[in-house]
Amino acid sequence: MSALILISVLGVLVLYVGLFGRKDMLAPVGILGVLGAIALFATGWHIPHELLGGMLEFDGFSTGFSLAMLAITLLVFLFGPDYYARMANNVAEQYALMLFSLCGGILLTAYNNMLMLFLGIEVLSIPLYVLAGGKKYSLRSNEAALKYFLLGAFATAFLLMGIALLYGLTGSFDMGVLAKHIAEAGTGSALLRFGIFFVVAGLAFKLGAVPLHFWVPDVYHGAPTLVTMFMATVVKMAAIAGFFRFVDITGMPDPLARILVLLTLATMLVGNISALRQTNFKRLMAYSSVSHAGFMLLALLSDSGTEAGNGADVGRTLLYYSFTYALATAGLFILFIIAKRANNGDEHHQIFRGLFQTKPWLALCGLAMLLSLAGIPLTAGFVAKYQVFLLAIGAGWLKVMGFGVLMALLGIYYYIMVARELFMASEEPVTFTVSPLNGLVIAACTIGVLLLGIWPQLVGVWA
Amino acid sequence: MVSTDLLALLVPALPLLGTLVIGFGRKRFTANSGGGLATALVAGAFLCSLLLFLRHDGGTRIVHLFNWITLGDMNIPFAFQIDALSLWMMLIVTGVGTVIHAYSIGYMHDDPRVATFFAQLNLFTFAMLLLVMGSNFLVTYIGWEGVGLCSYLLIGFWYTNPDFNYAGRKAFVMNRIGDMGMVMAMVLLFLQFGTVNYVPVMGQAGAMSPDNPLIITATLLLFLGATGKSAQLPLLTWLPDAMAGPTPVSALIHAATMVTAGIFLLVRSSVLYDLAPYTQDIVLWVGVATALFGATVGLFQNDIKKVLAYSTVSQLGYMFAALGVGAYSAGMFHVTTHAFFKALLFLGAGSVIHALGGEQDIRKMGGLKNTTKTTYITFLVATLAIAGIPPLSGFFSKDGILAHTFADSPAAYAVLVFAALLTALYMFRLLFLTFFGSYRGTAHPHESPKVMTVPLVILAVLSAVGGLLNIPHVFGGNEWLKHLLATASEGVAAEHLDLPVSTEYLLMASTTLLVVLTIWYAWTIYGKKTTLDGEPAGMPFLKRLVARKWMLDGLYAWLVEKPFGWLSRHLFSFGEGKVAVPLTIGTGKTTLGLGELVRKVQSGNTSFYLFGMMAGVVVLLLITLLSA
Amino acid sequence: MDSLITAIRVVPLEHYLVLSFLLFSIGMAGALLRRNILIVIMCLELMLNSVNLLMVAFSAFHGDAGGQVMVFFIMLVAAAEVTVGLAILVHLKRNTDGVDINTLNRLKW
Amino acid sequence: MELLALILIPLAAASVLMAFRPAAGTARGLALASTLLTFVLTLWLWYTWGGETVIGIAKDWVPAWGMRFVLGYGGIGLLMLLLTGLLFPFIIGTGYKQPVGDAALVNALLLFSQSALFGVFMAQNAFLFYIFFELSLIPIFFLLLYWGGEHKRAITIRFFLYTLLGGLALLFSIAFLTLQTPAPHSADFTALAALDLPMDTQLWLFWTLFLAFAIKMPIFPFHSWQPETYTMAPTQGTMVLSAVMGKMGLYGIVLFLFGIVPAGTAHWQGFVITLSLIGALYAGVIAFRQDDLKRLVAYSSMSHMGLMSAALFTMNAYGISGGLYQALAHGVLMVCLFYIAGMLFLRTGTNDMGRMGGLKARMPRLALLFMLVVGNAISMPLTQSFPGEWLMFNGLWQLKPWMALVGIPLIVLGAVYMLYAYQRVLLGTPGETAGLELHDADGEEHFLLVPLIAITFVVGIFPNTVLHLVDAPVHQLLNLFPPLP
Repeated sequence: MSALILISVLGVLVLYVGLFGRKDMLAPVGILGVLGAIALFATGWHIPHELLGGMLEFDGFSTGFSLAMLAITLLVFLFGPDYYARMANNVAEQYALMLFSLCGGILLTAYNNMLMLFLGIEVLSIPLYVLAGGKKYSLRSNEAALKYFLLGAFATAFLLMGIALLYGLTGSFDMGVLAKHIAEAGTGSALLRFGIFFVVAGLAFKLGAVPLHFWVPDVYHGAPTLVTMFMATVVKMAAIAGFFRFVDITGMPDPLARILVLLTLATMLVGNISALRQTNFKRLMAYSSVSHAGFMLLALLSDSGTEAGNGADVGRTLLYYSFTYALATAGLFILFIIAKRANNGDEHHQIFRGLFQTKPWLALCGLAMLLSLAGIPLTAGFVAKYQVFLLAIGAGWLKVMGFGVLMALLGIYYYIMVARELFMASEEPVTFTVSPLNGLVIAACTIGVLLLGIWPQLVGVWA
Repeated sequence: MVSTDLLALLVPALPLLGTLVIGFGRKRFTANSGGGLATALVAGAFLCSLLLFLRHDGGTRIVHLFNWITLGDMNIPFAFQIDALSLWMMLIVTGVGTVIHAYSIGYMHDDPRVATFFAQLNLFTFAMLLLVMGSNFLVTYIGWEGVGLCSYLLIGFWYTNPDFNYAGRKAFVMNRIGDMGMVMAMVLLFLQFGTVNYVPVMGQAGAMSPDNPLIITATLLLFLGATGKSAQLPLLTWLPDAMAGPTPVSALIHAATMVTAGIFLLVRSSVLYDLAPYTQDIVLWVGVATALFGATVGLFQNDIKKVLAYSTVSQLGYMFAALGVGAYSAGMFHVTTHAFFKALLFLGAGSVIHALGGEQDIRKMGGLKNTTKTTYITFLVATLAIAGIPPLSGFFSKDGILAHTFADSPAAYAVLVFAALLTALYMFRLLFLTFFGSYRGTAHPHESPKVMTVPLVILAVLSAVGGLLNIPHVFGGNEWLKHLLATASEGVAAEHLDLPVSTEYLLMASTTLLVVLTIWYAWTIYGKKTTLDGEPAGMPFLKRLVARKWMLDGLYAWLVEKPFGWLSRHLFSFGEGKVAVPLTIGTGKTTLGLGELVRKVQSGNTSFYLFGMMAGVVVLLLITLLSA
Repeated sequence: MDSLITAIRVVPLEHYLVLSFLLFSIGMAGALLRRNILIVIMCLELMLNSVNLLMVAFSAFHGDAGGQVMVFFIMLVAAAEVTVGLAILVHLKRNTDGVDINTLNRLKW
Repeated sequence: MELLALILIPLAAASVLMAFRPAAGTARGLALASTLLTFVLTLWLWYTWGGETVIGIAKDWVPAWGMRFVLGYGGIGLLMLLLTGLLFPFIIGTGYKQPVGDAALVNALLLFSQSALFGVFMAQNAFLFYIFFELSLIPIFFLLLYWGGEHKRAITIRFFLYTLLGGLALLFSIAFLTLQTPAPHSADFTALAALDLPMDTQLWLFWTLFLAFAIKMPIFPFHSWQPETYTMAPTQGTMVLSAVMGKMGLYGIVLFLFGIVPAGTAHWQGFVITLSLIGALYAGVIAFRQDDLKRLVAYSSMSHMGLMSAALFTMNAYGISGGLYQALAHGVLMVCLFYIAGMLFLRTGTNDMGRMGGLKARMPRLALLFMLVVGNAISMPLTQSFPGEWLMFNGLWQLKPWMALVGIPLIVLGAVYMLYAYQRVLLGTPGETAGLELHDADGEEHFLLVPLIAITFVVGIFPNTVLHLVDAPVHQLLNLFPPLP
């Protein structure tokens, strides 16, 4: 709780700092605050506690996820000053909104009550609508924001409808009650089916699962790259966390399983296939995020509730997966921004050409992160996928899993295409300028990816 | 006193040594030094063999060198088997080999790559010795393949000529076709008996009942190998082409030694063949057919070496016929005498070619008996020998075969006699056209140097008196060679010829008479020719057919070579080009195309997105509800 | 208060359900079909409010206040959402004078 | 410890090359030194090997999923280690006369792959095996991408994806197998071999496993990546691929299929052997009409591989031993052939045999070397290839005579295309190459080829030196197999 408050207060604080025009202080304050929050969470480690009369429940899972999201936010902030260097004013808002959105994310990792679920999602989303439109005078930015808003609101409606129905069934917003009801009354009633269905639809939207993925490519494409990066990482993690909590507490009743299978298959297929011929890096990353959502769903699919079964493992896997995915993605986005600047604003993946010739180590970092996304051994991405495979097989989803393997192969294709660019010579000489700090961030991501790949327990140690 | 094992080791070691020394020092060796060394080494091998032979006590001695292939219960030693049979072959190989080596010094004197030639010739001798000395099928197979390779190299010795290269390749590949049988037979025998050593294999096989499928299969497969090596139907067309090689090569490899490997192999495994009458019949008739084939085609050849080549083919046919009727000793005897007179014939031919500066067409020869006297006389001796005029060696050996065949199958006998007459005919045609009449060429004939003529003389003597080795009882002989070989080969020991003496006399007399008549006939046609216009046009069909070698080459080209080339081309252009690779690439391209398609769904239109979301949700809803 | 609840309970629950579904569908249809973004936003509001209706009905029938609390939250959040939405819309209007939803098609494929 | 060294030495050398990018000479020297060091190490392992399975190092990695870092070797693994150790110095040495590109980079990549290959052949844990299995691929990917021939980009991607498809299938199977082991799960081969899987599982598991190795070797009809990759890859890359990496397939078959799903293997045996033999003949026939020397060698390699896998799947002592023995012979052969192809390319600037011919007159020594190698290629007795072939045919006949009879034409085909190639390249009269200034094989080239050819003959005359490696292990293996129907 204290951490939650700290973060929201921090947001306000940042706004004030901005008010006093201390642009240079924004990032440091933010970073300090985030570090503080991390510290608070770290102290609250291993101590499950409830808040707001059980509406929020901070257990190992939510703590771990919150920490991971904070860590990624830290990376974003570290890169922030560089990115916003050219932006004259309203920089404070950017940081503040990210922090607010982060609060929503943390709510999603810990909610125990559908009211909190709803609030979490909204608190997470609304700042993002604004952030997506961060470049006031860029049409693409506006369009992205508006699309995101419209589609988001639409999905919210679904979510709410679902919540309402479930409420109608149990007469309470408490997940525990719902779980108990399912356990006792079974899954017969139409209210339950519809309710679960609509809630899942709402969650799937945030996660960017097919068929509710339409916003992902456009918004990722249109939003300012740093925001895209934030969405692709922190928001993703929050969404999967929220999704997991819902599935886990309800203990995967049978209609839910059926929906999830379809979602999983569709997401893996569409996400990977659409990425094949994508040459705009931001959109490529968007599709890649969809496809990874698919793999996370596969893990989720194998969940059979914490009480009954492997919930804890699934949670661990999801955390590992989303965190490593976020690390690699964050690093790549920073690399992308650097390359984009070097090629005056071009966003196609050819902009990476010549990197190996001029900055070999940077290229190697990029390679490592791409391979991680592709799931090649000795990278975290590989271990993550392997865990997912293990879960899926353990839960007996052999065929779905076989399909997943094929899709993973497609995935490798488009990541390798980018990797290939990294190592090709560019037609005309390009100069990539990397500030030490950025280099540090990228290196951090790479090291993280490799370290977690070689020593996976690093994440698995909690709970 | 050198131990027997060491001697046995020396026999193949000396030629090998020659190969290495001459081969690596080929820049330094001249014809004389290199040739001299090579000859000396082979002569040394001959002496060793001779020593071994003299020491030979009629037993079988296994000289075990080391374990070659050992795996689990498989143990294949690298060992030599010293017994009468191998000793006899060693003597032939090294003896004739020595003579031909010496001859080559003169014949190849001016060739720039003479050292290489001798290295390869020595290598051949080495391989041939392994072949005959091996104590098991695999060691024999080493030599078997080795001689094949050497013959490939030596046929294509003048490698700038594509035809020669082709001939070499043809020889090797046809041998390989035979080798398939050889290998399979070895595998079969090994899996049956758990060993490939001759002694135990023959021992165990001897205990088996005759006509059992295993033995028949094995013998047939072995015979396939033999047909390849010994140029029997249907695998014989390589031998005439092999004449592309230098003449000494033709003499050594394609007349005296390598081509008799098949006969050797069958004699080695005579036990098996005695157990498989079916196979024996096949061997007999293949031999007979080949004998006839060679003789007929030989009639129409105008290249002096080609004539001899086909004659070789037909003589080999005789030998197989002998094996077919179980007359192993007769076969071996003919191998021996044939080695003498056919080597002599080739060397004589070589001498003639040498004398005419490379001319090989007998239509451009004639009247050489005055200019090249030694060659002429020796050649005459050989011709008489091969024609089977008593008391020359050929008479005895051929007669042995005929007698046995008559006892076993008169039909085969008739054909063989006919072939014998043809032999006389084409041989004397050759002789007359070459040495009689008047010279039709343009070169300036001159007798060859001593180094070439001396070998001729030696061989002439051998061809003349070689018959003494195995004089049949009817002449009060004791069939020395047969008794010798009987110690080594149960097959020979089991031989028996039950013909009344009178019949035998009759056969010999009649055959000889017919032959003499044939010779006279040949004289009338070819004896006094001064000019020669090729065969008269409008030959009858049969004649044309024979002149074209019974279309055998065409048959192969049509049945094997063309289809194979076609297959190869089309498997590549179709199988790979149209199926395998496109399938892979196609899969990839389709997937990519699909990706392009799916990507286009992202139309950018918000209403459409909203609709899509709703539609998707509804579809999901329906599916989940319906599947419930 | 109780009277209100009893008044609500006069109408059977199904009717509320159906009604709110109808509203929801109308809203959805509008959101899909209308060109003018303002109207689309209104339709979205309509969808949310249909949910509110449902919530209230349920809370009445369950005799549980939670539902009504939720309704307040929904209104709140919806207000915030719309504010943001409108702000963005204003920007769009500035940059491209027009609120036609079909103008939003720069980002595609 | 020395096992770890085998992996670390090349890795260290490669890292040094990557980091400091020394000049060509230094780079090659360093690479050569490290490979020679590893070679000596493998020889030492051979010398000290007592005939049992040695476990050098065993550390927990991720116990939860049965991932353990276990290195060790039995006779079969040792054979493969020897192969890798023996061939890499020569492959590196190739770079002296036939440089590929930036020496430091190329050698670094080669060393990376060597390190990974050592890992593959020493891994005693399926998961570890898989990791090395995939890692060995990545260096080749770059070799191809940077220094491949025409269409290199497309070919690289195709090759990479095709092989990865197999890899993923393997991963899938490993994951499945691991979960079958009693908790706490273990992916150690010992644990997996102890599994007694139900027949129906084995039936499909066989294919998911086999796919990986069939693609690696490659076996018809999974070969379509191979010819063009071998043809277009830089010589050294091709050598690694054909001489060593293909053997991962054979090794994997023995390790996984025989060790873990013997019943399934026995069930599919006939089918797979038929496939392999068809492929062998198919490739042999195709090789005859090739104009591009490298492509011809590629097809000949495929033909040999087909025979080897057929022999392995006979699942009897002769077949398996023969196949494994032949793996070594084939490795040496491939290096020789591709090196000679490289020498010819260096001089004539082409791989097209139609444009060569008549070279023997000007390059007698090269001709001699080529002839000796050809002798090995057509498995003349007393060369390395013969005992292997003899054993393999024994194995095939022992299983089903017709299999041997179908396979035996290979000895003719081999002679046909090899001698034809020899003739087209060296014999006859000079064609378009007449004008070229050609120099005969020089000292360095002899320095590289002669030892290899010497090995061919030494092993051909004393094959037991190699056979005794596989003898005992193969017989242990045979005990696993269900009685054949």
